[in-house]
Amino acid sequence: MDDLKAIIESLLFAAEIPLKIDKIKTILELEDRDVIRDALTSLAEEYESGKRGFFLNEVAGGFQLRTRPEYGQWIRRLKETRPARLSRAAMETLSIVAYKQPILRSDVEYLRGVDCGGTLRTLLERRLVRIMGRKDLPGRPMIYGTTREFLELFDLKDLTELPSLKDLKDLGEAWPNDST
Amino acid sequence: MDDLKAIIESLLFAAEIPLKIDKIKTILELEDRDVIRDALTSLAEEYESGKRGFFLNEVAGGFQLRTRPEYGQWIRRLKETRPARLSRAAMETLSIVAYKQPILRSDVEYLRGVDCGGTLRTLLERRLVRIMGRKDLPGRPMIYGTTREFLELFDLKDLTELPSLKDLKDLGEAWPNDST
Amino acid sequence: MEQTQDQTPYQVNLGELFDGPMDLLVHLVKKNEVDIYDIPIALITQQYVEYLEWMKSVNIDVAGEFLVMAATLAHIKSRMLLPTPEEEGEDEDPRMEIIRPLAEYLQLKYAADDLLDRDRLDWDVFRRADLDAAEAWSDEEPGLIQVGLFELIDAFQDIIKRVSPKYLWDLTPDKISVKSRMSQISELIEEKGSVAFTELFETEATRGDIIVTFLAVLEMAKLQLIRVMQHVESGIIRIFNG
Repeated sequence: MDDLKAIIESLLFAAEIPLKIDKIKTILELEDRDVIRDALTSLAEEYESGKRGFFLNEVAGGFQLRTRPEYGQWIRRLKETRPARLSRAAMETLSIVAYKQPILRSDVEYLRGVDCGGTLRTLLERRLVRIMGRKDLPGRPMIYGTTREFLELFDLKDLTELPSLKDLKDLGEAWPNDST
Repeated sequence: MDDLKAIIESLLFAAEIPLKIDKIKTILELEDRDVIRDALTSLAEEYESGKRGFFLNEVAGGFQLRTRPEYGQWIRRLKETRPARLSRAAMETLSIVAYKQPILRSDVEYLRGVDCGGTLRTLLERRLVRIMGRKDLPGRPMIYGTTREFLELFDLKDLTELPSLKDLKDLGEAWPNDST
Repeated sequence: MEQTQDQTPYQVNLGELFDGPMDLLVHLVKKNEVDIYDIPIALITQQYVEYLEWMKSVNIDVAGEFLVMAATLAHIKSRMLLPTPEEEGEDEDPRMEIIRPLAEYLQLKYAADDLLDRDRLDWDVFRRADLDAAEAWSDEEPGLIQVGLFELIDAFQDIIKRVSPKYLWDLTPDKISVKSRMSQISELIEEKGSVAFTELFETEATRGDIIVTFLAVLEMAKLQLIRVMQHVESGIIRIFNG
């Protein structure tokens, strides 16, 4: 593969949105759009004849590498098993339960200032939070706490290993020279 | 390209984090790890001999497609967001945590001779360093270690791949970089 | 990653020029081209102090740790001047007090450089753009969760910042221990249905642990998370789910 083609391939690979020919032209400081178009055509043919895992798709006025549709089933499996992240809302709710347990939903909601039914349900389903019991109040509201899975997720021996707010405060502010 | 190789290529292409052989095995419901390893080796050789825009990198316990280092200059032009930088202080702290982990903040500070709370916080925020637990000492100080993201950032398969510490007596005139 | 070189004159402090006293020492050893294992301590001490003096004269804030190092250097220098009593002739070179940490610091500084020389992600090499990043944050995603302890405490701190300080009760170690014990007891009862009061103490080692367990049981009873029952005949106290 000649250098220009390889460089264009690397740009296609790293690009977040479909790459326009003009953009490639600017990045590589080329005069000629045709050279780029030829390289793209040649890449597309190569992917096709080589029957690779991905192909070159002309889309939304640009070019983008995409996995072959016939492999969609495998990719979906990959995405299903991908370690998910917790949303910010779930993270906040979880942290309140972790630090303030045993705690009532109404207290979680007081602290977060929003309804937490949905995030608590998510956390219950993921077995990070459990119902420890019911409080002797009108309506017998449920009391929430964390689970063994919670400890495992964060690799904690027990709740005493949770870092405290003081630990975090002791670290001070992030170093100003590091642009985050 | 045979189907298995192409499918593995498409998985590598779509994966967000380095893909472990076991993960590929599960997704494709294969019995045999060797078939996968052979396909990966063959892909790696193809990328190399074909001098493509990307290569197969063994990193952080898995495999990941990455653009060739010699094309970094072009990709940086494509990516308009500047990569977050680490200051010299943060790099020093990070290398101490990497080599001496599990390590306490006080030990990092002993080695650097300065307060490291801010740099540790920066590194925690960037997910390059993590809290591993607490030490059974007065005040129950937190124990720090590095993350998968650290391995990914510096192209390391695992911690044993960290460059070995140099014997200063062999160094002669070479000095580490500093601002002077 | 590249170093930040710009230092605005009115904001300078020594910590920005040197990342601490060790860094300044490395600079001096390097400038004088001396062997780190045979540091001319008088010369280096003199230059180190001169440096601090100069800093002060141009109104640069000299942090405490730089002064501590100056004192250490002065101390080593004075010990070098003292005649060694013959019976202690095999005493270690006083300079080792500074040479050992300096050598280790240097090694790790080199290591940091070695790391930066590698093919760095998002600088030398790039992975494919994470096109589904937004989707990855959804609540609906099943499966495992990838999250760190720092994120957890960080989230909690954000909440604490938002709510009134009167809600900020102190999480002292004892209080946390009780909470932790409560969680364990609760798991235990969930598993077994009920547990004998004495069972809770059998594995306890220290007096502190016993108190923590006792407080946990009291608190749980107060919150009606458990029911404490005593057998009329045997006198055995058992704890049940509330």
